[in-house]
Amino acid sequence: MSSLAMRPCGDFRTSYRQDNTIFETQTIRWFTILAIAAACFAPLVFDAYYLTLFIQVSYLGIAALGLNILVGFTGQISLGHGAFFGFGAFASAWLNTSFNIPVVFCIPLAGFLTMAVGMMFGMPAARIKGLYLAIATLAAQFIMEDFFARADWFSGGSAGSLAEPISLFGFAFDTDESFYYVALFALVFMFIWGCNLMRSRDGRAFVAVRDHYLSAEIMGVKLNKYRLLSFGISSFYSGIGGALYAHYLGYVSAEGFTIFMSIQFLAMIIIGGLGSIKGTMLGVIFMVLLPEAMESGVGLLKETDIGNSPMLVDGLAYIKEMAIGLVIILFLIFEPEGLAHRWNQIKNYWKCYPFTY
Amino acid sequence: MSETILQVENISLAFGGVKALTDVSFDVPKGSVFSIIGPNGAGKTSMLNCISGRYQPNSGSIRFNGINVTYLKPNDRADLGIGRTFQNLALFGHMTVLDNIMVGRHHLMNNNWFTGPLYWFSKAQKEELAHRSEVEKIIDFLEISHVRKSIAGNLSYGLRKRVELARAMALNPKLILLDEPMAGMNLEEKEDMARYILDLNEEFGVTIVMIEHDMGVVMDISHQIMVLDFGKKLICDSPDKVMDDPHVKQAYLGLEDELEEAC
Amino acid sequence: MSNAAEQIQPEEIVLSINNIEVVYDDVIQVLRGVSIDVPKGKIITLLGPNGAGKSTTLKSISGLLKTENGEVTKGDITFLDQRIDNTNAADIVSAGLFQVMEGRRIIEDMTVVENLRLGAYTRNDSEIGSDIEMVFSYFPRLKERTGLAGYLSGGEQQMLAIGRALMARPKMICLDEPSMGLSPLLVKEVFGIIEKINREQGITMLLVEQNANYALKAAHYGYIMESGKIVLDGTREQLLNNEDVKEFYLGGGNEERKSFKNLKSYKRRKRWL
Amino acid sequence: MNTDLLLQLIINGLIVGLLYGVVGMCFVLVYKSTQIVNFAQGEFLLLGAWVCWAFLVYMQIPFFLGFIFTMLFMALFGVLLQMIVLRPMIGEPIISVIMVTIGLSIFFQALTKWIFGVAPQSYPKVFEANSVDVFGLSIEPAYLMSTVIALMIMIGFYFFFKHSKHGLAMRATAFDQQAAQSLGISVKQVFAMSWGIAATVSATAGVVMGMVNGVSDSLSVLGIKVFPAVILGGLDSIVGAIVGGLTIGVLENLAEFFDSQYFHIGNMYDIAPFYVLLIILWFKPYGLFGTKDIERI
Amino acid sequence: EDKVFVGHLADMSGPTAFVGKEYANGIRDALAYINKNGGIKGTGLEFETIDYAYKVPQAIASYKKWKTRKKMVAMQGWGTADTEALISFVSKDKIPVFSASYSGHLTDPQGKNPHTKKPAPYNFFYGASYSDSCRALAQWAAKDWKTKGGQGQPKFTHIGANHPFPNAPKKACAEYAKELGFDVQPPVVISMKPGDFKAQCLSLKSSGTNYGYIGNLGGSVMSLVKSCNTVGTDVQFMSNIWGGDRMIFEATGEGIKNYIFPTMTPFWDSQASGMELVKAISKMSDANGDKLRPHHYIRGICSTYYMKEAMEWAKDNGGITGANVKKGMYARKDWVPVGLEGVCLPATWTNEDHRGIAEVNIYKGNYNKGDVSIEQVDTVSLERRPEWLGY
Ligand SMILES: Nc1ncnc2c1ncn2[C@@H]1O[C@H](COP(=O)(O)OP(=O)(O)OP(=O)(O)O)[C@@H](O)[C@H]1O
Ligand SMILES: Nc1ncnc2c1ncn2[C@@H]1O[C@H](COP(=O)(O)OP(=O)(O)OP(=O)(O)O)[C@@H](O)[C@H]1O
Ligand SMILES: CC(C)C[C@H](N)C(=O)O
Ligand SMILES: [Mg+2]
Ligand SMILES: [Mg+2]
Repeated sequence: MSSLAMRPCGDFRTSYRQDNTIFETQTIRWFTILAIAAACFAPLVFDAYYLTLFIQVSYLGIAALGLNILVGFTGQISLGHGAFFGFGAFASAWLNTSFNIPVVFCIPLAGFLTMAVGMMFGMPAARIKGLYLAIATLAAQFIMEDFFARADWFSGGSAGSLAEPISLFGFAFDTDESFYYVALFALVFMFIWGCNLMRSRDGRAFVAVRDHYLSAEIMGVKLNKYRLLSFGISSFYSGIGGALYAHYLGYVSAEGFTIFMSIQFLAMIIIGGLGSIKGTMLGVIFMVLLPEAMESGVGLLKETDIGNSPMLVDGLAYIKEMAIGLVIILFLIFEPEGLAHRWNQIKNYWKCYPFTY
Repeated sequence: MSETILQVENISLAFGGVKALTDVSFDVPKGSVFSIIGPNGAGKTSMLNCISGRYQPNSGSIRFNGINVTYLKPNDRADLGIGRTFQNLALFGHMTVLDNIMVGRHHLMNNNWFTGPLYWFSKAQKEELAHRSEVEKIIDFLEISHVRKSIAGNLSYGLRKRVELARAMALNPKLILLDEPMAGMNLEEKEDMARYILDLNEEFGVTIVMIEHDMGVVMDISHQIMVLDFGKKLICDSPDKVMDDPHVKQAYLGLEDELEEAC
Repeated sequence: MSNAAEQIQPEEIVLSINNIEVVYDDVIQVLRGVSIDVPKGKIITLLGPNGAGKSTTLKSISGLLKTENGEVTKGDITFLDQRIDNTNAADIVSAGLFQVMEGRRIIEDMTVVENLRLGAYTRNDSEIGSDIEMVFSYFPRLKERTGLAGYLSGGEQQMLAIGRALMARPKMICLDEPSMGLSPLLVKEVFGIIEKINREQGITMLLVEQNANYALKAAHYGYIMESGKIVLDGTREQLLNNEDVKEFYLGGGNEERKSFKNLKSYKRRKRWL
Repeated sequence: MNTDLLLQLIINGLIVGLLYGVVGMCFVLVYKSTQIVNFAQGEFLLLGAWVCWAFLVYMQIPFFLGFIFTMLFMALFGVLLQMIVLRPMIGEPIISVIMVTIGLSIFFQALTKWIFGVAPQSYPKVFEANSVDVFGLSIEPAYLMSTVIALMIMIGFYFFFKHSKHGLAMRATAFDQQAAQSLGISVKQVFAMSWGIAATVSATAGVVMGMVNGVSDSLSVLGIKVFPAVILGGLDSIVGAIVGGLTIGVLENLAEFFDSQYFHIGNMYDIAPFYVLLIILWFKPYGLFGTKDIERI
Repeated sequence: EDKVFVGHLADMSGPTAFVGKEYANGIRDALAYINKNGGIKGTGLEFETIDYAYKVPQAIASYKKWKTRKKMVAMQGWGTADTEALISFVSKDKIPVFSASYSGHLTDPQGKNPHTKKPAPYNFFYGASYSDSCRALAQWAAKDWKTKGGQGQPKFTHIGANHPFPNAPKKACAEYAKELGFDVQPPVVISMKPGDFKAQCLSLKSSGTNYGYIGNLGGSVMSLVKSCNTVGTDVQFMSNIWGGDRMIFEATGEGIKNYIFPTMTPFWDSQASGMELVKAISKMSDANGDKLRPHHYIRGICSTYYMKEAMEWAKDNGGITGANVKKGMYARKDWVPVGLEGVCLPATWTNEDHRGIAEVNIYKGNYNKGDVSIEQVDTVSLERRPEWLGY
């Protein structure tokens, strides 16, 4: 049987090829493809608010995916991802304005530039491990933040720098509707890139390094190469994400690429599920929608007269923030392994009900 | 099996005060089964670590197929064809058994972070599948196909040892180092394991260096036995000669009658 | 099913496992109704192939299942007449039941002595010092190793693990494959010590082993487990003379012990049920 | 070259560095027993500072009394926090627990803003002298207090971990929770204890900071500012935390010196320590005093 | 009846909440008041305040929501972060934004000045740019130096974090100070967060700075003053508009002496005729009117009222649309919103010059034993040099 209608209970596959696919079954594959196709019509249905949220999901998602490759798959925590994201943004704007390279090329180029920088700051990974490494990347965060603020030639310093909208054959993607497609394409592309990476040689090497680097080395994996490479790849992702961000806003200012952004990224992948690609996406969506949800929640409160009682009026802002913190905590208490884990458990539950075979 | 595949010359290794190895030399003939025995803490594992590159000896040299590998990185030795298993399991706990073994193929594949993701458009897919079928052969050989997809960390001890052997085989090495492959197995499973090792040696022609405490196994399947004690080589000879050696008896085996029980 | 009770009539049962089932991750069922009785002051051994569920059984006794999100879903375990299934590990240790886990699990970044002192965590009397000496008298070689325990060799670590158990002065010890990775001499030594401890201090022992020869010699009574079920149990003599046990666990049934060298590459697999 | 400026800066560095050290010790404490890096450290500190401030300003009670109360309050706070929030996380992946502490920091950041407002506040005068003179550098008296406290805490911690059985238990738990449980160690108690202590100690640091620079929501950055110090000393070394703190403190000031006197790059005070951190880590991957983990197979 | 929507982005819980909250209250009350009293010539004024906590993504999302769902015609913004993130959106969507980010480069709507990276035709703010107020302070300092009879070249130093907001006036102000004959010292960097700044104070001391311009706000200013007191410097501190208000004096307490800062509005206790309206507006959120509002609050009101009158103009000239509101801002010269005489300074915006105000009031504050005394020391009116446009 070549295509399975339902989730298989046991191995019914007949070729390794089938066994290696990204999707468990044909149905899931078609489903995904349909979903993406449907997504192409979103601008007809949704207004700019939803689109902008999606676009956020896209550029943050791409960066987060990179972080997950570093943290989740290779086991190297990074607290500097926000800065790399920022670097990508500035780099792309800089390439475009000072060498007037067309934006479409600037974005991947920015990705590679960020990759280089990322590997530079990743070099300690050759010797440092675990939380020590995490803090070393924290250094990267602060050093680069400082750089943004002072390097007028690169980032425009306090005035910020300008980023032309993406344009192809004279058509400029400068509205939410049009940029939406750029975002969608980029997301799908990087997503598939990630999936394939993880089911091919180097992806496995990353995980091996994470799980047991000593035996990995004895099994023929060049430790330092892969430690560094994962920094490179993750920065590449964040660079791309940042570049998209820049050309969406059309303007980059040195503010905002702070340690808190880096922590945000961490939150996304941990909540989504470390070492899970689809988990990353779930996590990003969660973290993007959370404040919006809270906002509208507060909005509702404002309607009621409790919401307008004086001490609350000032309180609301903080209540919102507290709620965000609280949700994260509760979430992790009930879902410590992240959304992806729960997803798989449900899957297994049905797959294996009532026992394993 | 005249020519030697592994030449170890006057290896010494010390950790601070502890002398793990002092001036150990031995040759392993190609295609043979070579066993290292000795009391706990004698330095057997340290010896393997020197050969596979985990430790670098303070002095002495190790030649593999005539190449001096004493100071090579572990992964380069893997490329040359040295595989090993570990005494305290060292599997990739969160990977599936399949992926664990696929990692063994790492140095034989050459898709990378760029061509790999271009899966369908580069050779990556073909390569992956080719190696996958190699791996499946190993899986069938070691009869672990039923756990192919389960997470290595959750397997029971004995199974994990078997998966480790599979991973080492996946390197398709010329020399395999086994650190107590039969620890924690009951007789039946030891017999299976012995069979695998023999087939590996006889059919695939892989040279085997094995640390094992079960004298029964060691006596039966090894061509040569080296005895270490407190980091020094006591004797290195054919099984029965080693058996009769008085030092070995009292340093390692204890007296005759108990030897019988031991196996 | 277990006729241990009649076998060893007079003694009281310290630990009794009554038809338990264990499930990991809510889906993977490992134990399918296991019952074991451990009479006071005796050594009971539990044999079985890999993956049979021996370690799982011990973990469910010592309350460590939770840490691997496994759970006793059916049946009950009583230690000294109190239910201990699914209670947390610390209390069980204080109650006097100590487990030496599979693979030693010593605290590698502490010294030998610190590890031993940890063993005595649940105690707060003044004799800890003397007990450490007692352990050293059982395992002299540990005394020399002053560095971090992580750098001990496999065997040394195993000794440390057993010694650490003694430090708790438990009423009962569960040993998971104590002979694993020990040289013949030491295996003998360790089993000697186990019997010695059992004799001198009257500590009850539940012994999971692969080395059936020694285990059965040391034990008074034995169980054999396969794929989550007890398939056979009996006194030392009964088991030693059982044909299947001879063939699959002791080696050398009626005919002479066959060499590992010339096994036919297909081997008959006898399975109960 | 302006030597007495240099001297003053170095002294200043030592004095401020010691405070970093104290906060650093709290990281170490939590880390040693739980393997968790506590991102809410800064908020603990902030909370301590505010609570003490409230005692002094609203209740008008004498400083040292208020100080004691604050410590008690924070100890209780730490234990409760562990019981309610962190206990369920026992045995879960470390990284998730770290994430929880991030959640906590967001939560308490907002909570303190709500309760105590966003405006900075000053402590009422505690010591008569506005400043005392140390080797020609005039510093706030509060720092002398903090120095004493720091030393006491440091010695206390040292013996606790080396010799008390609870100290051992903490280390064991950190190394292998399952094994620790099998030894009869109650992981819950161990954690509760360490969080309690951590909260208390960081509160003292908060109070000192408050007395010197006043309290305001962003005081909590100290929580992140001491990361380099902790790492420099070695995550699991009490002594290391102090040394790291002092080192960073001095580094900052040296950077300021050379920057203001010669280079005029600007912002070296904040950034230079990180460069140095990278360099030091390169040569000592486990910091100056951190124990390297065992790499055996 | 017809309605128009105005969005209001505020930071009430984020890093700049210290001042952000007051400024936001001003706007919020003003909008509510306008709404209650006839709106824009009868057109209802609908508005929503969103606390984006200085986080760019939230700012963008809110903006998009308002633009598409509420047909927003104008927006009241806050800081650098949100303002600059939205620059290109608003100019595309033709939605005038009135913000509190006084960065000079926002005042050059047509990018006449080569310094200007990106012209911001739809960005307005009420007040002098960071650069201009710094220049004003420099002028005052020069005068002060003479009157004090200081000898030789006075030394001027920029003190602030390495962030866009404090950095904004750095270069421009330094150049002007040099021109005025100051000996400009290399800037001293202190972080935006409070901390122990004795080190920086020591270098201020050693460099012998006479006049220090503070680019930061809130807690870090307080820490700076305290630290410098301990060390014992005699620097004349002059802060940017966010760094000087009653709150700072109360917070810092003893030891903040002769602290100089600019404002664009009078203080709460002023007798100006316009204060009637301000107090009335204040009652919107403080019924029995006993709150003392800092000048940021009042500036918020001004910002709102200029927008209001521009909207009124727009209503009479082809309907309230973003584009018309923008035109409305250009309609008059030296105008003050009705009812706010003596509160908001006469301002002029033209379509190539968004420097609304060229006049800066400079105050000196002191704290002695619990009460804060603030007196005006000078009013500086700057010439509108073309090369200062957007710089
Ligand atoms: N990395 C290390 N650091 C310090 N000492 C070490 C290290 N590795 C091994 N040792 C010491 O060297 C000696 C030999 O250790 P090794 O593991 O080689 O013994 P072994 O022969 O494998 O014993 P076993 O049969 O129990 O495994 C032991 O005393 C051990 O304490
Ligand atoms: N944490 C876990 N999660 C899921 N399955 C597990 C887990 N631990 C053990 N198992 C499964 O339970 C079964 C029994 O494991 P167990 O370790 O008890 O076997 P064992 O009898 O101890 O084998 P060995 O003699 O090799 O140690 C095995 O099939 C194993 O795959
Ligand atoms: C910092 C705040 C006072 C607002 C300021 N205009 C800024 O640049 O953000
Ligand atoms: Mg060994
Ligand atoms: Mg087991």
